Parts: sequence; C-alpha cells; structure tokens
Amino acid sequence: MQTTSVAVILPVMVPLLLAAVIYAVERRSWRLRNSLSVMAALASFLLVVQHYRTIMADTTIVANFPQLLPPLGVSFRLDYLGFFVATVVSFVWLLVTIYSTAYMVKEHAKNRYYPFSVLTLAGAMGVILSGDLITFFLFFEVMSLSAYVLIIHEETAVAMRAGYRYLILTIIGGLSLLFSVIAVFQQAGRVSFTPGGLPLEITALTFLAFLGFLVGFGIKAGMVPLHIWLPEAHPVAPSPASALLSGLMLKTGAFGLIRVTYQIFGLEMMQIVMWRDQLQLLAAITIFLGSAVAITQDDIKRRLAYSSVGQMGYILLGVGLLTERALIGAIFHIFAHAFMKSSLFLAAGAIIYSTGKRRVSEWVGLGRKMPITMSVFTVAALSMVGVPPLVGFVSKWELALGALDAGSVAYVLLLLLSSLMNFIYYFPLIQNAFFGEGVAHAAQAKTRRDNLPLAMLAPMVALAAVILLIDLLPYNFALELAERATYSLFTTAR
Amino acid sequence: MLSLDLLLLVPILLPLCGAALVFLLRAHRRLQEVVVVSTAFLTLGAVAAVYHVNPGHRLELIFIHLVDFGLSFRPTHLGALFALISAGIGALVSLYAMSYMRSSHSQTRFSSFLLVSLSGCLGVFLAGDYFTLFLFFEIMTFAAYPLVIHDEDDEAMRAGDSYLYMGVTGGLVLLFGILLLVWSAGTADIVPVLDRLQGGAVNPYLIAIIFLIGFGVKAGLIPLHVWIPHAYPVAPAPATALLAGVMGKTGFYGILSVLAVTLSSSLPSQEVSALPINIGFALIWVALLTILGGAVMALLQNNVKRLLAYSSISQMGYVMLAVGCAAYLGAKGGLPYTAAVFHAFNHAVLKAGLFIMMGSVYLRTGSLELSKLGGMAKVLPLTALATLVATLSVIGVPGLSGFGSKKLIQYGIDKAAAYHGEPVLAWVGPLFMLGSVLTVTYLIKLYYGVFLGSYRGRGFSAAKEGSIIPAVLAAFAGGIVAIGLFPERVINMMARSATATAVDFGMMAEQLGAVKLWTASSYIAGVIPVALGVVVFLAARRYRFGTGPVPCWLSVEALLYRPVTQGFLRFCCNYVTRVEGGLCDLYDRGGSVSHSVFRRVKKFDDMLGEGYETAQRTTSLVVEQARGLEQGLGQAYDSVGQAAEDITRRIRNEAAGDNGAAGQRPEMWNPQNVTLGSLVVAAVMLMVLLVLYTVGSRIWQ
Amino acid sequence: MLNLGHAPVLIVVVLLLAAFIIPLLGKRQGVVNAVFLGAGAAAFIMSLSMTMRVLAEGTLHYPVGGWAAPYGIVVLVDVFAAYSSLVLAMVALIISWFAVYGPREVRHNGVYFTLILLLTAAMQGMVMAGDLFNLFVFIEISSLAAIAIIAIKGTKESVEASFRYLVLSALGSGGVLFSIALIFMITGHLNMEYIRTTLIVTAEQYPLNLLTSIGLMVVGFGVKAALFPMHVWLPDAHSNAPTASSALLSGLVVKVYIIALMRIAYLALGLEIFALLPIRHLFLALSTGALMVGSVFAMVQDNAKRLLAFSTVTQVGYIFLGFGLFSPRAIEGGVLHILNHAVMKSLLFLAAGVIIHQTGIKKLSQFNGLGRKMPLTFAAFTVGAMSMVGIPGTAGFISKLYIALGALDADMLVFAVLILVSSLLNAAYYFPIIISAFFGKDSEKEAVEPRLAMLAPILVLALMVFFFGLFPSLMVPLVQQTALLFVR
Amino acid sequence: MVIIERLYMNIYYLVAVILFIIGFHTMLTHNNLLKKIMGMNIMDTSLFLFFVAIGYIHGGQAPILREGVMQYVNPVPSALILTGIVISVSFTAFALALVVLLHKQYGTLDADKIIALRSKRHA
Repeated sequence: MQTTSVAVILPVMVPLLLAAVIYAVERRSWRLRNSLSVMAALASFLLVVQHYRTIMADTTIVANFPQLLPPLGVSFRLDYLGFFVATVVSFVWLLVTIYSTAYMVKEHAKNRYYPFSVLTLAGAMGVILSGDLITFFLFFEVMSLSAYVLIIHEETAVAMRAGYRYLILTIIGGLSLLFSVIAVFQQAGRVSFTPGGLPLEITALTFLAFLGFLVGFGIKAGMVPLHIWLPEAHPVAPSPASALLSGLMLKTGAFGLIRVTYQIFGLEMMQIVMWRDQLQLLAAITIFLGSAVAITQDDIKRRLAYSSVGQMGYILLGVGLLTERALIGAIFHIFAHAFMKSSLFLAAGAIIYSTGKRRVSEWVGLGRKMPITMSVFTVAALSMVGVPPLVGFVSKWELALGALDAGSVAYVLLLLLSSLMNFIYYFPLIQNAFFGEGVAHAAQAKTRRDNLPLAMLAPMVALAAVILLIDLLPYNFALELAERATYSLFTTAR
Repeated sequence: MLSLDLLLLVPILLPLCGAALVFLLRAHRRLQEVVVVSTAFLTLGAVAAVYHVNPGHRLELIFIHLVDFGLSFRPTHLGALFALISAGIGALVSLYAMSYMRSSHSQTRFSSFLLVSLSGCLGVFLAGDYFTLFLFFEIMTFAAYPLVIHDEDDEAMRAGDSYLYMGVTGGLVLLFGILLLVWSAGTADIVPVLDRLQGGAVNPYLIAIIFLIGFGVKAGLIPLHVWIPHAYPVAPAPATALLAGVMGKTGFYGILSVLAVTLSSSLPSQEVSALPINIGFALIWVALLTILGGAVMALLQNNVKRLLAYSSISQMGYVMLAVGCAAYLGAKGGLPYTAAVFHAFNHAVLKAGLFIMMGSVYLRTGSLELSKLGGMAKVLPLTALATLVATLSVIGVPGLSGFGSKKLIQYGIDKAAAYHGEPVLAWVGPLFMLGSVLTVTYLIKLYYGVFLGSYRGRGFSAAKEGSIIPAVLAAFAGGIVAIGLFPERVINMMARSATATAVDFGMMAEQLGAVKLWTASSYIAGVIPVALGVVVFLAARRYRFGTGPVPCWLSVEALLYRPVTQGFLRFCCNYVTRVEGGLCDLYDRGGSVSHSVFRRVKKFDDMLGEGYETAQRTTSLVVEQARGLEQGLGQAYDSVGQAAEDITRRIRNEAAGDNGAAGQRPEMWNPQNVTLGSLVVAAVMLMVLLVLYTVGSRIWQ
Repeated sequence: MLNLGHAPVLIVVVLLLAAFIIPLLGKRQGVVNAVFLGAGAAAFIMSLSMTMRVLAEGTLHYPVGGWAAPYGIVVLVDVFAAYSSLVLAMVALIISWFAVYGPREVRHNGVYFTLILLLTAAMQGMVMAGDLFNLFVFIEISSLAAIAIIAIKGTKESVEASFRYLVLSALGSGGVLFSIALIFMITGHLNMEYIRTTLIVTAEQYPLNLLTSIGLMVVGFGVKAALFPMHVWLPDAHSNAPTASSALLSGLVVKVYIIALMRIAYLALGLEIFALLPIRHLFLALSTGALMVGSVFAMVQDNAKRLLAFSTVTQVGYIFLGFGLFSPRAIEGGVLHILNHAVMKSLLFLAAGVIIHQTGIKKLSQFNGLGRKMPLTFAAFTVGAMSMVGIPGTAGFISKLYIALGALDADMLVFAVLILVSSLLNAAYYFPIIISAFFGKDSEKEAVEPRLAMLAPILVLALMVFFFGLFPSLMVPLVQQTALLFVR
Repeated sequence: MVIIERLYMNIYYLVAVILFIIGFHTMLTHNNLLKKIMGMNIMDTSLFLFFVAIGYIHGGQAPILREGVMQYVNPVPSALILTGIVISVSFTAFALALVVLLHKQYGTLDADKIIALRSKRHA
C-alpha cells in the first residue's frame, strides 16, 4: 500500500529551517540556541515516530516533487527501512545533542557547532527519507559537507589535515555516486527506489555504476581501503560530533548500500552477477583490518574509530550476503551500532571532558572515579563483543545465521574472531578502569564521583539502558522492524 | 494466572535481585551479609522446589521475544539435580564467604558478583535450549571475573586475563557450535537432533568437536585447562570453591547434554549412528590424558591451591572418562552415565569442600606454600579432620563418597572395553589405575605437607574462625560421609536423572543391579591404589621429587597458547597496521603524485607559451625560407623558360628541317589543372593554421 | 504604456538610448543612476514579457522598420534568443546594481554606465539578430565596449590587458567577418533563414568555401569566447578589470559569443551541414583540454580574480562540451550552463570584488580568517564555489548533471567521467579557499561586512544559485525547446 | 593563358586574401603596437575589398535606377562596408587611444618591453 503525504518531508525540513533560525538567534541567547538545537532533533524524532501506525499497517508513505530537479524529480519515501533508521538516527541525535549542550560549554565556536549539527541532522534525515537516488545524493552531500565543519571544529593543524582528507574523499565519493546515479538514470530512465529493483541490463556501465556506488558509500561507511579518513577525523572532532559521525553518519553509507542493492539493482541481478562476492570480500577485509588495527591504537578515540571500521564491515557483510537473516542482522546492526558506538564516544568524551585523558593506558582507576560513565562504557563495550542479552549480540547472531544461509562458514568464523578481537581491545580498558592495583591507589584520592552535568550523564545512561534492555523487552520492536524491513525488501524482490 | 512454571524464574532472578540489593546496601555491611546469605539459601529453597516438582510436572517457561531467538527454561532432571547441587554449594559458600571475606576490601563487589555468577550457573542448568544456556554461560563467565581477580595484584590480574580470554574464546567457539546447530537442525532446543544433522550441510562431527571445545574450556579438559591453574589459586577461597565446585560442572553439563541428548537420534528404530561412538572413543582418551596430566602436574606443585587446581582438572578427567564411556556405549551407556553424574556430584562437593578447608588454613597462616606449612593439625584440628575425610574420599576409600563413583566408573570402563571389542580400550583400566595411584600420592603430599610434621611458617594471624566456618566445614564433611554411607540412594537418584533424559537407557536397572559396592574385592580394589600411592609418595619424598619448581616445558600455555596468541597479536600489530599504514601512505602518495601532475601541467602551460613562441619563430623562418624558395623557383622558372625557349627554337629549327617529329611535343606541367578556388582555399587553410598557432604570439604570452 | 509587441527592438533601443542620454546628464549622479538602472530594469521586464510571448506563440520575426526579409533587417527571436536575452537582462541588471552601489573603481561613473549599457545593448542585439551583418555589427560594438570597460579602470595592467584583448578580439572579428563574407559569397544572402534555404542547394557546389567559412567562424568566435587554447587573453583581461566589468565579462560577454555561434550553426548553416564536419569533435577535444587545463591553471593561482578567470576557461569548456556532445540532454545542459555560470561566476566575481575592496587583500593565501569577519560575503562566495564544484542543490549541479546524462546518451562515457574529474579539480581549488577563510588562523587585517546595498546583489545572486539549483523546472521548457531547435 | 585569365578574374579575392594574411601576420608578429594597429587596418581593408568584390559584377553600374542599364552592382555589400568602415575607424581610434595611454604609463611602444616592465613590477 502506498499513501501520499507531504508530512514525510517534515522531519527533514524542520531541522533545515531550525538550522537557519538557530543561526539567526544564537548571538542573542545561548539558551535559545541550545534548546532549539534539542528541539530540532526532538521534532525530527516525533515527526518520524508519528507515522508508526501507518507504517506498521504495511503502508509506504511517499511524497513526490517532480518539478524539482527535472528530469529526475525529488521524492521522499517512508517505508519500514526508512522508518527504522530514521527513528534510530533522530533519537540518538536527540540524546547526543542534549549531551553536547553540556559538553560544548568548554569548547569555542559554539555558535558554529549547533547550526551545523542541526544541518547535518537535516541532511541525514533527508538521506534516510529520500525516495530516489537523486534526492538521496542531494542530502548526502548536504550532510557530508556540513559534517566537515563538525570534524574540524577544533581547528588545530591536525584537525584541518584530517578535515581536508575527509573533504577530498567525500567529494570523490560524491562524484562517484553522481556518476552512478547518472548511469542508472541513463539505463533505466528513472532513479526512484523501486521494490525489486529497476529494470537494468547487465552491462559494463551497470557494473561501473555498481562500482561507483561501492566507492561512494564505501567512503562514507569506512570500507577498507576507503576508510582512511575515518580514524583521522573521529579523534579530532569533539566527542559528541564523533558520536554523531561514527554512530550515525557512517550508517547512511550502509543504508545507501542497502537501498541500492535491493531497490536499484534488485536481488536477482545481484545474485546473477556475483558482485556480492566483491562486496563480501571487502566487508571481510574491513572487519578484520578494523578490528586488528584497533588493538594497536592507544588514543581512545582512534581505537573507537577503528572499531567503527570493523563494525561497519559487519553491516556491509550483512548487505553483501544477500540472505534474509543476514540483512536482518545488517539492519539491526545499524541500530545496535548506532547506540553502542554513540555511547562509547559519549563516555569517552565525558572522560576526556572531566579528566583530559585520551590515552587508553591512562585510564587506570577511572571506574572508581566515574563509575556511571565507565559502566556505560562497559555495557556498550560488552555489547560490541557480543555478550548475549545485550543488543550487539542479536545482530551478530542474525548475521552469522545469514552467513550460514549463504553457505559461508568462513564468515561466521570471521565474525567470531572479530568478536574476540573486540574483546581484546576493549577489555584492557575496562580492566584498567575497574580492577588492578592502581585502582585502589587512585581510589584513595578523594574526588567527587562522576563530576558531570546531568545533561551529559542522562543521555549516556539512556543509551546504555537501551543497549541493555531492548532485547529483554517482551516486544522487541527494533528487531520486529528490522525483520519487517527485510521482508519488505525481499518479498517485493520476488 | 500464576503458573507453577514461573517457579523456574525464581532461582535465576532471586540472586540477581539479591545482587542489586547488595549493591544498594553498600553502606551497611551487616545488612549486606544478611542479604547475601538469605538470598543464597532462599535460592537453594527455590531450586529444591524446582527439583521436587520437576519429575512429576515437567516445568517449562518460554519467552519467545526475548533476545531475538527467545529464551526458554525447561530443566531436565539432570539439570535440576545439578542446579540443586550448585545452589547447595552456593549457599554454603556464601555463608563461608561472609566470615572469610570480612577483612577483605571490595566486599560489595565480591558478594554481588558471587550472586550473579550463581544466577548464571543456575541459568545454565535450567536452560531449555542452547541459546539460553549460552546466554547464562556468558553471564557466568563475566560475573566470575571480578571474583577471580579479587586480590587485584599482578598475579591475580594475569590470572584473570588468562581466565577471561580463555572464557571468551570458549564462549565464542560455543556460539559457533550453536550457530551451526541452529542452522543445520533448525532448533536450539536440547532435544535429540542427530538424524536431522546427518546428511545436512554441516558435518555433525564438526559440531560435536566444536561443542566439546567450547564446553571443554570450562570443564578443564587438557589441553584447554590452562586458565584453571592460574585462576583457582589466586581467587579467594569461596570464589575458588564456587569455580571448582559449580562452574566446572557447567562445562560437564554442557558436554553431557550434547553427547547424550543432542547428538542422539530421536528415532530409536534407526541404525545406531557411529558418531557418538567415535566421539566417545576419542573423549575417553582425552579424558585419560586429562586424568594423568592433571595428576602429574598436581604432584609437581608446591602450592596447595595450585595442587588442588590440577587435582580438579584430573578429577574432571574421571568424569569425562565416564561420559566418554557412556557415549561409546550408546544406549547401553546407562551405567557410565550414572557414574559420570555421580562423580561430578562428588567432585563438586569434595573440591568445593577442599578449597574451603584450605581457605581456613590460609586464614590462619596467610600462605599456602607447602614449604611454609605443616603441623596444622594441632592448630586446626577440625579442619584437619574434615580435610582428612575429603582427601580420603577423593582417594576412594570405601565408606566415603568417592568410593562409589570411582567404582562405577571402573565398571563403565570394563563395559566399554568389552562392548565393541576395541582391544585398545583394554589399556584404559590400567591407566585409570595409574591415575588413582597418582591421586593418592599427591593427596598424601598435600595432607602431609599441610597438617603433619611441624610448622615452617612465620606465625599465625590473629583471625578467629568464628562459628560459621567450622559449621560449614562440618557440613561438607558430614555430607561426604553421608553420601559414602548410603551410595545406593544417591546412585538411584543419579540413575533417575539419567533415565529422565530423552535417551532410553534400557538396561539401566539391570546394570546397576549388577554393581556390587560392598564386597571384599571392591574394598581390596579400593585399597590397592592407596597402598601403591603411599609407596610412590615415600619414594618421591626420598628422592625429593616434586619439591622443586615445575619445569616450564610441561606447560601447555607456554608451549601452545602463548606463542599462538602472541603470534596473532604480532600479526595484528605489525602486519595489519603496516598494511593500514601502507594504505594511508598510498593515499598520501596519490596526493603527492597528483600534485606533481599538476605541477607538470603547469609546466605544460609554460611550454605552451614557449610552443607558441617557437611556432611563431618557425613561421617567420618558413616565410623566410619560402621567400628564398620563391626566388629560387623564379630563377628556376626563368632558366626553365630559357631552356624551353631554346628547345622550342631548336625544335622549330629542326622542324623546318625535319617535319616528322612535330607531333611528339613533350607533356608539360599544365597550369589549367590548378583552379583558382583551390589556391584560395590553400591560402585560407594556411591562415587558419596560422591562427591556431600564433594566436597567443610571443608578445602576448 | 509600452507596446510590448515591439519588445525585441525596444530592448536594444532603450538600452542604447539610455547609453546616450547618460553622458548628457552630466554630474547629476542620482539621475544617472536612475536612468542606468531603469534602463536595465526595463530591458529585463521587456525581455521577460518577450520570453513569455515566445513561449506562447513560437518564434517571433520582427522586421525592423517594416521591411520584410530578405531585404529588410529582421530580428528573429526564437526560444534560444529569448532565453539568452532573459539571462542577459537579468544578470546584467544585478551587475548594474553592483556597478552603481558597489565599490567605486572608475573615475567617471557616467562613462562607465554608458559603456555598460552599450555592451548590454550590443549583447541583446547579438542574441536576437536575424542576419549575419547585424550580428557582426553588434559583435564589434560589444567587443569595443568590453575592451573599454576593462581599460576604464585606468591602471597600467588594465590598459595593457585591454590592448591585448583588443588585438585578439580584432583578429577574431576579422575571422568572423571573413567567414560572413564567404557565406555571402556562396548564398548571396545575409538573412540567416534565407541563407539556410539557399545553402541546402549551393553547399555542394562550394564545399571548400563553406569549410573555410566555418573554420574561420569557429576560430573567430573561439578567440572571443576564450575556447581553449585561444583563452590566453582572458585571465589578464578579466582579472584586471573593475569588479563589475569582470562579472559582466566572465558571466555574460564570453558566453554571448557562444550563443551567437550556436545561433549561426542552427539558424544559418543548418545542422545537416554542421554535422557533416568534424566541428563537434573539435569542440569535444578543445573542451576536454579546457576542463582539465583550466582547472589545473586555476589551482596554481594566488590572485583571487585570476583564479576565477581561469575557472571561466573551464566553465566555457563545459558549455562547449554540452554542444559538442550533441545529444538533446547535453545541449540542454550546455544551455542551462550559460545561465548557471552567468549567475555563479558573477556571484563569485562580485564577492571577490567586495572582499578585495573591504580588505585590500588580493592574494588567496591571505584570505585566512576573513570568513569570520565577513560571514555573509564569504557565505555567498561559498555558495558560488559549491555551485562551481557541483554540489547538489546548487545551480552548477544541474547543468553538470544534464551534460553528464547527455554524455551517456551520446554513448560517450568518458566525458561523464571527465566532468566528474573536473568537478573534483574544481573542488580542489575552491575548497581550500573557503576552509582557510572560515577556519584558518586570523589575519591581522581588519575587515567588516560591506553596506547592505553593496551586499544585496551578491545575496540575490546566491539565492538565485539555490533557486536555479532547486527549481530548474522554470527554465526547462525554454531549454528543452532550445535543444529541439538543435536536434530537430 | 587560362590561368592568367582566371587570376585576372579573381584578382580581387586573391589580393584580399594576401592582404588579410599580411595584416594578420603584422598584427601577431610585430612588437610595435602601432604596427599592430596598422596590421589590423590592413586586415580590415582586405575584408572590405573582399566584400565589395563579391558584390561587384563586371560591367555593372552603380545601383541607381536608370534607363538602359541592365546590370547593377549588388548594393548590399557596399552598404554593409560603409558600416564596416565606421567600425574599423572606431576600433582604430580606440586602439590608438589605448596606445597613447600605454605610452604614457610605460614609456615605450614595444610590447616586449612592456611585458618586461610589467613583470618587473610584479616581481
């Protein structure tokens, strides 16, 4: 079923407009600025969630604006997949924005941070709610470019260099996306996301288009060997921005890949032409390399960034395996990783905020000083490792089963190996923080526990609570939505 | 509607709630202790209720939506039995811990995680499918970590690392097995699925081996045991008791479920599969290795707890041996099955008891090195007595608990050796005997070293035992004696648990009927190893064997795990990082290459300018040359014209003389062939070229 | 009331009249400004109404003075002409506003306005001319005026650059005139439509004349439109002119010659003949060079205006590429790029001019930190730059998209890739400027936002960049019909 | 003889082309600015000649309606050339003005020297 409703564009437009409003008012009142920023994310979230009933009634909401950007036309679309990812993104964005209102107090150029954060939100929501490739591309660029401002926020030489690298790669990615969009349009005459894929011939051009998508989305999603901007950019950005980048923005790459795989090329084509093999291989390399390099990093944010690379590999693998369960795993991991990585970055940010310690080896005894923060960190880290009742386990489980469905035991082993590696790089941190001889020593120094503002603590705890509890709810709507999204992608494919 | 099934949740949630309560009450020591102990005992009560209800009314509790795959609790009789044992040991341990840990730091952490691990263990035993089992397995693994590293010194942290890395790896291997099982059998329930696995995409042997490895880590099968001798000694005595008494059993329980339930056929009419037989055969040898290896290593130890840790490994080898026999015998394996369960039960009680007793010693002396102990019998008579009982029981002296189970295992071995006519199995009996001898030896070493002789330490701590510790010790000793005195009852209980599983052990009653425990021959059979053990001990003492440090080449860890792990990490750190660095390099180089390309293009720009200039110069040159050529041509034309005139004149002259040659005029260049248009065009084209080449003339560059 | 039926001529006449009135007004600055802007506005309104009419009624033939073709002079307004006229009038009006209220770089505003009006009038005449000789006359006028508005700055560099421009422009004019003469020689007509009907018959008799003629025409217009590698005059000329002139030159003047060439191509020669010759491939080859080399040249510049001038070379390459690909979509892209580039390049030049005026800094390497002091100006500059790079949502993206689509339509994948690579190169020289401006270390230079009147045209242009980026559908009917003219 | 006749018939065109090339060459290759302007004029002149030649018919009369005259010269080119001359003159005038300005500012009319002066100033 399909209904047309312009309400679909509201989650995009409201932040877009609010970004302008924030820019206008921020010089007058910082309170207004902060609350408007939070409002933007909240509004986005509510405007998405209000469609819950409609969506769950198997209805896709669309809004078409063919007069924009002819001959392609702009269109928006809210289906299961979009709804799920949009909800996740806007919700985490809301929490991170609340967090940042406290975190950013110590930073400079706050007046620049907030409008661009909200603008990036608008871009991300636009990406998720877009109904065709050109709209997708449009908002993709908006998001990427405004994220640049978040990355170089510190404006140090390192940040500028990282930002430049990000920018160049982003532009290359954008251009290869554009190329693919053009190629698809030339072949099929339209670029809207169509259940079951567009009628494309298997030609060299189609393959080039696929490669273009792979490069474009791969750069954003941090796929090896296109990931090199990621470990540079994340450490230099302010922690809330890292959380947004790593937790949410990377997902748009994977999201795009899902859209393209299932709704542009279509399942049948992907199965015939064996492009999935390349995708799988790249994903496997990504998983391994990300996890392995993370072990060697001492800067906490770099370690988390490499961990993101590895985790994005899971999602890419889930997309590339082309089985239902693998896709459920991938979509669910979008959700899971968004929450886990955001809370990890927020916790790391809180620690840097109150102690200034960026190096992993310096985290001795932090568990005593900041028990709540470190608990959040621990919960998220264990979830990354895939400890059962936590959210990270479920996606791994589904992914592994999907890999088995595709007949590749090797990928299951890889997943497990990567889990072990996750454990190897997260555990020493937790261990240092809570246990060991140094801890008792550190505990003697009387400090107030978790000397953090509520606006920083609450979002972290909320994220951790979701990680901890969502699988224990009697009705796991996240998984339900991921499953429905997958089935909708698959059933229409047949 | 409250259903009886909800009873299953109580033993799992109660300790969790207790843990939370302990955490909240961290300011009130006394209250905390009360909460811990009462929680443990309430849990025991709940488990007892479950055990009581279960045979008649098969309890079942399923939560479809929890954690993706759904959680289910459906304890088998065996599971309920082990849950009962675990809860019992847990209760005693918590009671003991209150007194033992009183002067320690971080009591809150210890107590709460003790309860959480207990909950995890109970969850494992009560789980209805592997998925749930795995979930609680992991909870248990992680929750026990703070118990292991409680002392937080370097040694403890290292041991904790070893414990946790092994545990996590084992967990992941287990997960792999579960995944394969779920995928090929379509269900994770603990039900017979062998017929579904056969002919599937995954080799059932693979699944079986993976499960063995996964659970084997917890059970301490050699060569997967390496964490045990690290973790047991450093943990506080109550924690060790829990680890050895309860957690080790989860591994055993898992292996038993896999071999006896999952990898058995649900269709009795079908051909007996070779898989359990082969796996059982292999397991027998692994178990023998574990028995002997553990015993030898125990003999070499000089630290009491480490000795007990190896002893624990060795004893689990006995259990596994019985399991192997049971699998090997298939449907006729009722007896070894019972033996395995019985011995596991015994071992749980004995090892927990022994660790607790040694804890008491430690409380007084502050050391557990054999070289610093001795003569404790005078100081701690009750402890010495309890330890004696426990030790003798482990040795297998008739009238104590270990006797019955060992006897049963021996029967099982005999049956297995006879069953398929595998001649190699004839060696199992003697090797088993050797194991027993070694056991006796190291236990004598232990008891002699600790309680007899004279004290070699520096004095005693002032800590008072209080009244709780003796009570707990007494409870353990009493239990051991009670079981030893009435083994048939216990055996029947165990046998019931065996029959209650899905496997049909047809000849169970018959087999058990044939077992004669209280005969003279069995007494003698029980005494022989003791005698041999004493001899060996004396010999070893004479030659001072096993008092020095343990040779490092005996350590599997040093031989296998450490190189592999370090190799892998080195691979990660060096090569992958180098690859990563190479990638970054590549990009940077790409950047610099494009920069240099740009520079080249810039140079091209300059060259373009020069090119224009050269072209212009060339044009001038060409014009000059053309002018020269023109002049030359003009001269040539002139001379040609001159010559032509000459010729014409001559021809005319000749024609005047000779008319015959008039028609043969030479073919000459015909100007009519050249149109004016083409001349114009040629000129214009030249001009176009000129335009192209001289547009940016030298001046205007 | 004006009778807008005469709009085609009135546009030119009004502009010319205003041009001649202004010197008579002397030093009354207010009146001069009013006349100047009024003429521009009137031209814009008439152009708009004319466009509407063309869209509604089809091609307009307006015989000047009532003399019908082939003897009389005919103004021929088809969709392309109407579109071009609209673009010219619109952008010229905004630049005129800037010329009035922007930084004062010329001694005699009156003379300057006259020249601008002359230039605009000539350009309007050029795009609407129905016969070749009129076209030529307008070309000459516009060349002269264009040279003059460079030289009027009076600095050494500008005079020198304008003289160079003059020489090459004269060369181009010579070529064009020669080619017109050759065509006249073949056909005996100057009216473009009559030329075509005659040419169908006579082309085969005089193939070489025709070839020469077309070659000369391409070279002649190529020099004037700065087609690579005949662009050598452009960087100096555009960077040394007053700001408004630079914007006019880069935004409009260069393109008007392309329009003229294209009009001759489809009106006078007929596409059959055009298609016979390798002109298309010449265009493709040269525009490839322009795309690559222009960007790279721009990359190594440190002078802001020179950079923009080199960027123009690239962008002209885009337009030629669109025509060279010759698939409908590519032509639509090329035609759209005329508008889009006019808007964004004017924007960039005006913004650069304002920056230079407010700070005195011409070197890009000293732009660091200025973005924070002049946020609006630099935001507008950023918008223009993004459009140049082809960020979606901006005007530049649309035309690039169309041209790339056209490349695929024409089965020339390599050009689609080429466009993307060139976009990357554009990004590589525009983004560092923006980054250093907004995030670089503060320079000691004091800088403030200019007054609103000066800023207004820049902001309007920035909005237009977004507007045409998001609603190109407004222009699409015109553009599509234009493409039909070509591919008919 | 035929070629001479043909040359004679097309003598105007030929001369026009030759003049054009001379003008072109002068404009591009001569350093002196004044000579450039001269070249420009030569080029223009050649084009005028060419145009008029196109319209000229052997034996044709001025296009004024009179009795007994059957052949007229095509009046259009001549008319156009009038405009062309005007343009040429204005171009020349303008160019000369610029030359004066340049001479004032650089003190030379040699293009090479102007370039040298300019780049010196830049450096």
